[in-house]
Amino acid sequence: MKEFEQVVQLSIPAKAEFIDLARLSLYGVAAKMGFSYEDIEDMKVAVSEACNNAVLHAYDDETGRIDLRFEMQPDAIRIIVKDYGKSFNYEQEAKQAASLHHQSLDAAKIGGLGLFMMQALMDQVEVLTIDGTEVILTKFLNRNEGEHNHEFISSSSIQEQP
Amino acid sequence: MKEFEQVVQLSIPAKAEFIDLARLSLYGVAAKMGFSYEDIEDMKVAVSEACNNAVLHAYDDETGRIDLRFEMQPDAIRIIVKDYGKSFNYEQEAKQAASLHHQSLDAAKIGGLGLFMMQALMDQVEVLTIDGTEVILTKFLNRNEGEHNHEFISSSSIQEQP
Amino acid sequence: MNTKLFDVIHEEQSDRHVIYVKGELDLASAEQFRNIAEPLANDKTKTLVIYLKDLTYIDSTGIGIFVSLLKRRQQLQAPVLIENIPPKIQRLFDLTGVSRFFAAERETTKQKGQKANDERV
Amino acid sequence: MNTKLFDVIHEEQSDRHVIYVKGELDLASAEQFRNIAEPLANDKTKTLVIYLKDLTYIDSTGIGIFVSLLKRRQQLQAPVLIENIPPKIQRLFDLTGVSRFFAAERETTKQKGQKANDERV
Ligand SMILES: Nc1ncnc2c1ncn2[C@@H]1O[C@H](COP(=O)(O)OP(=O)(O)O)[C@@H](O)[C@H]1O
Ligand SMILES: Nc1ncnc2c1ncn2[C@@H]1O[C@H](COP(=O)(O)OP(=O)(O)O)[C@@H](O)[C@H]1O
Repeated sequence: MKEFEQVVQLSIPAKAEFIDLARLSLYGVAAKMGFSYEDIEDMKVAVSEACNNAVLHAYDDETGRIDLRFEMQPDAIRIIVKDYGKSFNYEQEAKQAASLHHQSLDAAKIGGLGLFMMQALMDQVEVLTIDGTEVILTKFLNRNEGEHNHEFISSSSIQEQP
Repeated sequence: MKEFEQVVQLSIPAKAEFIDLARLSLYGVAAKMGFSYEDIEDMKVAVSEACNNAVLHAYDDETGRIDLRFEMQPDAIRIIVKDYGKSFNYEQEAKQAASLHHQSLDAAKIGGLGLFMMQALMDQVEVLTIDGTEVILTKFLNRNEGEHNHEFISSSSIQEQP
Repeated sequence: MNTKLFDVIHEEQSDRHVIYVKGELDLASAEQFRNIAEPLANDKTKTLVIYLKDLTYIDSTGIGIFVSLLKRRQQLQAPVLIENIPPKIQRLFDLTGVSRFFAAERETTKQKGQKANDERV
Repeated sequence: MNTKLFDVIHEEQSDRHVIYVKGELDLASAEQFRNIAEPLANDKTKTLVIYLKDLTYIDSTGIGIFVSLLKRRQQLQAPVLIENIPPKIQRLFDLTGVSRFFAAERETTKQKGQKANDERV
């Protein structure tokens, strides 16, 4: 593969049952780039969080779409998750994004973990809120690790599991 | 999932090393629709043949793209594989599409199996050659089979294989 | 639809409800899990055991459900055990801070004299 | 690039070259397979064995390579054995008609007194 940028795009209906396709494509792209198993697992969650938000918060009806763009850079992957729904105040929500580490169980707020997890699991998270929401997730390739994690993994072998 | 049409789109560089992503997405979509293991394997080959042709015959340089469109209909999947490269005479090539059943080994022509396999593995193959090539592959859902073939298959579990 | 990416099985024993959670617990499967787990969490006469050995994926949606189940059990002062957590799931529980609540719950159940539960993975 | 969707291993024995083909043999991996298999196919002093137990995917690209390897062996009048073909790969060999050529080759090698090869899968 050439060192210039390669782009893979996926477009799915903004419905919960399609989000697994985003994970599947992310897996394919990230494994191709040589990301470690653990990094891929982290990115799967981050991408799903961005898709969850598009499904839950962006659209009022069932006809919206989510466009994903996987940019394979020499030393990083950039994943852009775009919806065309209503916007929100990212700065404000980002400030409130927090884990449950300092909360007691009875006070723990359910929800609000999505942005926190994206931030915790990726190297960089940017959010643009023009014409919907665009979440830009970046993870850098650490070339020293994970070189042996993806042997003989294929969409064929998936299906042969019990 | 609603019974109206659901569409998933994937766009990849027209290079050999990206075709596995087409298979991965096809797998995700077709498993969701309830296609049997065998039908999915057949469709993987047919879709790859269409992508192979786009990579091998459509473009002169390395910058072309392949757009895939998976249309999930209530009783069928339609997969559209589109390139924007040079066209060809489909009617003529289709007539020559043949297996090796009636050829001797020393006379067997290597190549030319792609269209034959698409036709043999799908229920319907249409080819449009306007502004590049558009291959439309259709497979009908047989609702009586394959209901138990896709338990706990996930992009997570793929990675846990040895 | 036939994507069996997820399954949840309930097993009722004399002193406990065991819920086996398998596959990917995401936004698509959350409701199925909630529908089974919530009524069982309301039964304070039995220990609630959630068995996660075959859980392959979780995100904030699933973690949110765990938090609300733990809350409910705390309100009822009824024991709950989360068992056989795969390492990659544990990582996310630790990252988000929910594992603290599991530990707290475990302490509570131990104080109440529940017999220690099998934690081998 | 690190997608190890494919691997091919050559093992040289006293009387044969064994090629183990693993994973997905597609347009992306075709060259790697061809680079290893073609020189070995040219060695008429040894039987060529292609072992397919772990082959998970093949399409016309891979089938084309098999046809050209078989052709080459026929020209050299040298034996070739395709072994442990998984059912879903066999289906495609049958569909395209190449399995006829394997059978023919096997007949030839048997006539030549080669010992029958292990075909257990
Ligand atoms: N794609 C989006 N479109 C509209 N609003 C969004 C989007 N993503 C996030 N938000 C807003 O930001 C808030 C915080 O998001 P998040 O941290 O993921 O938590 P949660 O989704 O559980 O509320 C959401 O409640 C929502 O109001
Ligand atoms: N997407 C395409 N763009 C341009 N030409 C094509 C395309 N697909 C097929 N063709 C033409 O049709 C011929 C037959 O295709 P096929 O049966 O797949 O066999 P093969 O690719 O092995 O030649 C090709 O050789 C090529 O000339």
